[in-house]
Amino acid sequence: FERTDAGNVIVFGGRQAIPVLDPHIRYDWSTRMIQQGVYDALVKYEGDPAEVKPWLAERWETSDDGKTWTFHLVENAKFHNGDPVTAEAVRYSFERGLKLNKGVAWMLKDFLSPEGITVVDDYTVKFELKAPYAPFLSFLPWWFVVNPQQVKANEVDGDYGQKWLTDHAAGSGPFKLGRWEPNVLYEVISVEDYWKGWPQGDNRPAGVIYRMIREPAAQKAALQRGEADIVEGLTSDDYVQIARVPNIVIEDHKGMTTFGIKFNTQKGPTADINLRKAIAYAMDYDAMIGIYNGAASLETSPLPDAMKGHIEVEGIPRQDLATAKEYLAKSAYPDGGITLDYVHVAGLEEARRIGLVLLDNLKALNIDVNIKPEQWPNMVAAGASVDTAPNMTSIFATPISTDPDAVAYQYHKNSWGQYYGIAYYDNPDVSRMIDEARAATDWETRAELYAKIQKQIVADQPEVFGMLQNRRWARQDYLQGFTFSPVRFTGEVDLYPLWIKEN
Amino acid sequence: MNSTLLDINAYSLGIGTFDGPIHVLKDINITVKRGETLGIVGESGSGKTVLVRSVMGIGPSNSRVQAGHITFDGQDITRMNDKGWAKIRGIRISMIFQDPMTYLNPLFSIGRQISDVIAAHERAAGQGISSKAMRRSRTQELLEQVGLPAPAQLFDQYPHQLSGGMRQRVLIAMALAGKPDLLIADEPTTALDVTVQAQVLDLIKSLVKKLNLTVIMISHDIGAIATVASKCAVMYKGEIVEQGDTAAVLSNPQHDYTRQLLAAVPDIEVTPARLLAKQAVQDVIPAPQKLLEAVNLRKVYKTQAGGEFAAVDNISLSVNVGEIFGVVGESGSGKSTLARMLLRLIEPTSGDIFFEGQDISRLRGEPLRQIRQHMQFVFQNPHSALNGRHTIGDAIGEPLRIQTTMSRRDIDVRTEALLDIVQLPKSFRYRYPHELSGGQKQRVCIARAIALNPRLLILDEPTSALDISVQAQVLNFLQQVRKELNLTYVFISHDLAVIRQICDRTIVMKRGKIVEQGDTEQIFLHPAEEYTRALIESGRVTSRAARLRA
Amino acid sequence: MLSFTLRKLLTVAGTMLGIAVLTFVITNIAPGDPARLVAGPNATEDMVDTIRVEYGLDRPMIEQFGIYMKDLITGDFGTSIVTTRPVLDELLRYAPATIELVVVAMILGVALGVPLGMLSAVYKDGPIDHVTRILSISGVALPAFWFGILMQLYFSVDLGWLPVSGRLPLVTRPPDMVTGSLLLDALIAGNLETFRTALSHIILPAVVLSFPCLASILRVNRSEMIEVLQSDYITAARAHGISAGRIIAVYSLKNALLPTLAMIGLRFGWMLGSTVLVETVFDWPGIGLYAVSSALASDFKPVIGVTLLIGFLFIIANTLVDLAYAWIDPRLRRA
Amino acid sequence: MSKLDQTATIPASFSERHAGRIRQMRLYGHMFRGSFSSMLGLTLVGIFLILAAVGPWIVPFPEDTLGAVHMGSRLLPPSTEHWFGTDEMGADIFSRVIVGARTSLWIGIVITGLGALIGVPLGIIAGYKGGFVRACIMRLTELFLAVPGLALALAIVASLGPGLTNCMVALAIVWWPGYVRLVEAKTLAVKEELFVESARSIGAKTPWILWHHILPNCMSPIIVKMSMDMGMAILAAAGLGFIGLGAPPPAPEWGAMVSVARSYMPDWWWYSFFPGAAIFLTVLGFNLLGDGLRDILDPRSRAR
Ligand SMILES: Nc1ncnc2c1ncn2[C@@H]1O[C@H](COP(=O)(O)OP(=O)(O)OP(=O)(O)O)[C@@H](O)[C@H]1O
Ligand SMILES: Nc1ncnc2c1ncn2[C@@H]1O[C@H](COP(=O)(O)OP(=O)(O)OP(=O)(O)O)[C@@H](O)[C@H]1O
Ligand SMILES: [Mg+2]
Ligand SMILES: [Mg+2]
Ligand code: NI
Repeated sequence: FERTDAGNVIVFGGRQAIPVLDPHIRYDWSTRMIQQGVYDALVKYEGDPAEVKPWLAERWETSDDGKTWTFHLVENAKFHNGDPVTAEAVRYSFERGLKLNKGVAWMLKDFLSPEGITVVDDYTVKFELKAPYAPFLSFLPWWFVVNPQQVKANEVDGDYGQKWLTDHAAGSGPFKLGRWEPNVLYEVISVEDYWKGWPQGDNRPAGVIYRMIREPAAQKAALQRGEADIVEGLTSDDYVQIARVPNIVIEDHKGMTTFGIKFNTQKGPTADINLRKAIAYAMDYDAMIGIYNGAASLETSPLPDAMKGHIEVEGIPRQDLATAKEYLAKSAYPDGGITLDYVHVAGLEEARRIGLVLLDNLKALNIDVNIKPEQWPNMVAAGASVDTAPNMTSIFATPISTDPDAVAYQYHKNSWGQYYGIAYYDNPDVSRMIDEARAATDWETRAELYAKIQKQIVADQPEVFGMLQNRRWARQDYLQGFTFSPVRFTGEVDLYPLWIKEN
Repeated sequence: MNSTLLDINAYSLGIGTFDGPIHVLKDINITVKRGETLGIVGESGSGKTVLVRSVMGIGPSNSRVQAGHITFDGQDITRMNDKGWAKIRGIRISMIFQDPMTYLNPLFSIGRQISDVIAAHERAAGQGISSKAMRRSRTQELLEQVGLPAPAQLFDQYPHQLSGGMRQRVLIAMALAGKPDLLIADEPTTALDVTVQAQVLDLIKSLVKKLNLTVIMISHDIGAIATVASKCAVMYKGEIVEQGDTAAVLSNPQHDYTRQLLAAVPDIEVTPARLLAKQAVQDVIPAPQKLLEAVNLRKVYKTQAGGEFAAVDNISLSVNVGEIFGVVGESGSGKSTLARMLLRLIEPTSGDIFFEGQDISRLRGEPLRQIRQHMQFVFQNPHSALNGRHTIGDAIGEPLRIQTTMSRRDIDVRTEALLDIVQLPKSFRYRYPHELSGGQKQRVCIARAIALNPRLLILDEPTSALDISVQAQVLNFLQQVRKELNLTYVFISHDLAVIRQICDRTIVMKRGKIVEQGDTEQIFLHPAEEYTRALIESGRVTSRAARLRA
Repeated sequence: MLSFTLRKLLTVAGTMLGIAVLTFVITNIAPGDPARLVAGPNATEDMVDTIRVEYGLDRPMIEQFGIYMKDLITGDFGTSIVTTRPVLDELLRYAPATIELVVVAMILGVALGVPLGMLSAVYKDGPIDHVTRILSISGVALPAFWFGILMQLYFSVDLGWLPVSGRLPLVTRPPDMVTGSLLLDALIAGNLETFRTALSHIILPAVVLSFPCLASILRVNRSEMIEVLQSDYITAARAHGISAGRIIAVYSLKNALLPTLAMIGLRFGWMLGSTVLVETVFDWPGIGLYAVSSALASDFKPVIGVTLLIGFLFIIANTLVDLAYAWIDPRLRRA
Repeated sequence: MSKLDQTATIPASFSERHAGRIRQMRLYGHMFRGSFSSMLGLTLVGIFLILAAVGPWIVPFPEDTLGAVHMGSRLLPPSTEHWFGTDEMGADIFSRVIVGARTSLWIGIVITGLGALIGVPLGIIAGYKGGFVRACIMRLTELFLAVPGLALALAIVASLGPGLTNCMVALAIVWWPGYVRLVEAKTLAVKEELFVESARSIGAKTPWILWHHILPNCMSPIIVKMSMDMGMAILAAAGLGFIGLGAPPPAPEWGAMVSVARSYMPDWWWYSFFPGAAIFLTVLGFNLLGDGLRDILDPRSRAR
């Protein structure tokens, strides 16, 4: 950390830049981490298991048909420029998100139109959904509230202040923006009289600097030299190694990011379910855990463990060469002799290494694997059509809510063309059940449906179900207030409660 | 006053090479007394330059003295170190070089270079360095001394802004800066124009008198030696074969090589025997038949400054079958340009060329290639006219491979026959050009040119890059071949003695124009132009020196 | 003179246009889908389309090309999809860091390369010659990225002498921007402490970047020096009694410097290119880093912008070299 | 002409006929041996070529070069069993580095070969023809030279997608202008030589002159440049590999290895050290060799 006149400044070393801060446009982990610092939403995810906590909204009620949601706001919240956070600000923010049709819009746009949001009074706002939508609340933590006065003042050609909000903020959160040097560092400064107060009281840091350190080796060096207080993105082996260094603590928590090797279930050899099963049984699952040095757990269902409605599906494939060969014999390629493409995002180390494991394992089936690293945009472009979707694609998917729909919907036919729908999985039963579960307001009904869905998906094997990697950070032991919540993104940390304990 | 200044005693020098040491200088004995001028002649590569450079301590880097001493003014300088040289080099002994173009540093002004030399001398003398202004005036004084106009302006000029003659004068000024006891001049005039040569020689001669210098001068040109030097030494293959008073050596040569050398200098005064013979049978000559004719040829080049400059300006000529047609003129007068145009190697800006009555100035492609069989070119410099990466056999066979459909074997046979014609051993087929001497290379070039049995041969100063003794051989040989193969020659030269010996008709060129033309003998006996007279006069000096014994 | 300047300007403009066409074509051979990248992983097709329309990616390639060229002529380099900012702004933000790095590296390269080259030439084939040659060629052969990491580990992590990466310590406020170069700006502001820290940050990347350049400068200078030392005018200078030291330091150096200058011009462009690697290793926030991250995101307007900028700087550098040439070589001076 | 109708006499032996060539070669050999750095270069290149030729047959763990995974023996330090240690998948780094010589050699040959194949003819034509043709070619060349090679290659690979072939194509695209420039300058000089004019005067056509006279005389600098470029191309490809755009796994490519290994510094130093050192030594070898060749073949040529 850095000592300044105003107090201690916490340094976070991260590998990913923050090109656009606008909360309604971008929400990758580094961006969201700062957004969560400078903006407030109606509600916020906290704790492990994650729970939706009241934030700007102190309470809310739902109508019986599940279509109308009314939120009552706290009355002392104010934006950094002193304006109060009113119902109008909330309405405007949601309207902005929906109208811009970028970033977070996909979460609500099918169920909510800007007209459906009404200001009841200064501190009450009402949402009327087009249809009942059970996961509605679980998406709200991602919708931050901006100050309409400030945004409108900086509007250019009716762009809803997009240009301005790229590197400015109009929020009410615990931090306001400090220095903003793209690709170098991004600083936030704590707001002394934050309306919700500070959990660490007077220990509140003067601010946080998110510093770009791209190389893991440099990150590690920075951590060891005390130039960074917490870093993200070290290699698995580094975490093991650095854990032995005194004064350094590894945060290691079960996450919700699923990993699967998705088959193209419509075209090519992998359209053959027996081949898919054969591959799934040939895979060395322990090696997947080994790649993370044990900091991962195997998937027992398409849904991550921490998700509501998760069940452990029996008979999910584990390595068993005999079974693999049986399935292979039943397939159209009883002797193997084929080459399958395995595409992963270039630069994703773990995906590359799993590819190597796959290559090694499939030698037993006399199947050759062609590992192809691709840039993310190219990979997505190829995956957008069933004809160009590769035989196998490694996909990490992080659900943004604990609602099972967030993962289950990936197996709906509507997801075809999306990166997570790259398997082109087609089972009308499953699609129907997902739709039903979405609309149902009653949790019991939903839970039952999701159990069925999970079993059916495992039976159809549209992918090799991989593992859930743990979320890890390495931090100095004097950094206090670290909290974990599985719904957050990979590297994201809640900056709000952090503080430095000096001895 | 007549004390010995330089004494070279049984001096032998070897140069280490990949093949082992070669003995470049063998048992050299020379003494030079104060006030004397010694001339050294000898063929190319005989070791003249190495010898005089050894005297200055700037010989080849990998050379080793094998025996003998060099004593300068009583001091042994054979193996002196740099410190010792600092007091001698450039101060007591200084040197003028062969090529004024390359011996001046192009990046520094004339004045700067000379005053630096002055400063260096003052430093070496330990008197402290005089002020810039003083050096400047001293420099200008020197420049004036060597006869350069407007020294004040010249001071700030750069070498490229000067003509060759001026540069050589600057180099002389530089050499005189230290008021040397001994001045060495290594072929100070060979790179200069004939007319300028005489002036520079005169300058050296007058300086010798005025400053009471002791001079060693190397030259190819026996005329130059005879003009300047009182004593003379002849070098051959690293040895001094003969030395003594210039007049004595030239009038009564003892060594075979000296005799050969003198005999090889063509005599400008003698009416060639050929003409005497011809006069006898004058009436039988049939009406001349035109082989090549040029009408109003012009070649214009763009100059750097953007202007235009006619290298060849409206020249018309006609060459008859069987004759030798001469072209003379000083360097840069457009001789080579004209020759190239005649062969259509470069495009004339305007004008027409007729070969055997056919207009070839508009020919292109295949017909042009065909016509090339009949007219061939021998270039000025045999050293670069042969591709170093082809064997001699390849070089001679090349025209056959291009122009005929002969088989590989036939070409080999013909190549050997051609080698025979140019009097070279057949085994030369497998050699590379760098393994041949200049004269041999020129013969290869001729063999190559006559391979296709052409009717016309254009020879662009075929001997100017060769030693005099070799020149004589090549000239003889050319005349022989002409008779055998019935050729017509266009012969370009700046040496009037040669022209007179072999050419029937001649044109004299100056700045791209014909200033005089007609029967060769006529031009010699009654030159109409001042320019022609100057050319003839400078040729006479050499001839006269060579004919001393006659 | 005017027409000369005009012609020069025209050729520069022509080259720039050429580079723009070239890079545009190359980057669009097999276009990725940057819109998807920025739309986020869960975006629906119509959301991606929103972005495509906003950035004109939905139009036919030819039309995109036309629009880009038209904008370019008015000085508009387009907008980066990833950062949503005008490319020109970003170039102006990142270029000073790169230029500073390259210039410092170039100074290092010249300051070491020229004397070492001279030394090597003077003691040709001696032990000094061999040592400097092998060392210098090692400079060319060292993979910059690997060497950079090694230096980082040794000087920063092991010895702790120099910072690992970046341009300034975190809490140091950069001096007021005047030239964009932190070193100069710190000096202008009279802030010696900032200057010192900025210098300590630039040392490692500059050394890594300068190594190959040092090597080629050394090599050219050496071979030129050898050639010049054998030339006739140096022989003449020796014969006229000018001392060996002066011959080497004044006469030969100036002549040998001409081709070295040309090499410096060439190397300048090369260096600008290889900042791509060095900036990645040292987190140097310059245009190299910007180009890499944009290229990896298939965001090609910045890549074209960077290429144009580097091309432009390269041309400028070579024009300067030409001027220096004319200044040194009187033969090139026109009345 | 009867005296010409003889058969050609053939001298006794090969060595007699080629005495000149042989002496020249001996001279080259002598000069080369005399230079320590040239010999070092030759040795390094020799070792590299041998490894590239027989690598897969001499390495202790050939299967590791094809992507074998041994999760039990990850990141072992150098030992008698694993000379260079093992990598993060438990593969033997020694085997992978040795076999990587092949990939690198292939990269070097393809890039310089393609570069020369495109550049040399263009350069010769530009230099010989002059005029409009030359203006066109040289304009294009200058254009390419003004663009930073690595940045352009980066853009090409990013656009085509990573992979060895794309990487080589990209580098070849930025590589040829160097040859055009070199050959053009040389051709301009050679063109002025008398022997070219002499060939024209005997009626040789342009292709003949280019092939028999110009090209052989341009060969020395081309050979020197190609030797140097082998090294530089390997280095450039490794640079792309480092950014993540090089050979895909499991191909043992040095740049890609260093790229992966860099995150394992410094605790597992051997992982990046050995492939890095292999790049370094190879490039060093080719550069020293090129430098030595330049000294004997082309002493007067300017660098580059
Ligand atoms: N540095 C050197 N290395 C090897 N051989 C040399 C060297 N310098 C001169 N020679 C050889 O020494 C011999 C004498 O050369 P030198 O230059 O003295 O001849 P020269 O009489 O001056 O000829 P020219 O009239 O052509 O100037 C030649 O055979 C030449 O090849
Ligand atoms: N390609 C060219 N471009 C411009 N000027 C040229 C060119 N070739 C020749 N010249 C000029 O034309 C003039 C005549 O040259 P040319 O070579 O014909 O002279 P020359 O009489 O053969 O001289 P020398 O006796 O030196 O061979 C010279 O001033 C020369 O500088
Ligand atoms: Mg000589
Ligand atoms: Mg001529
Ligand atoms: Ni016959």
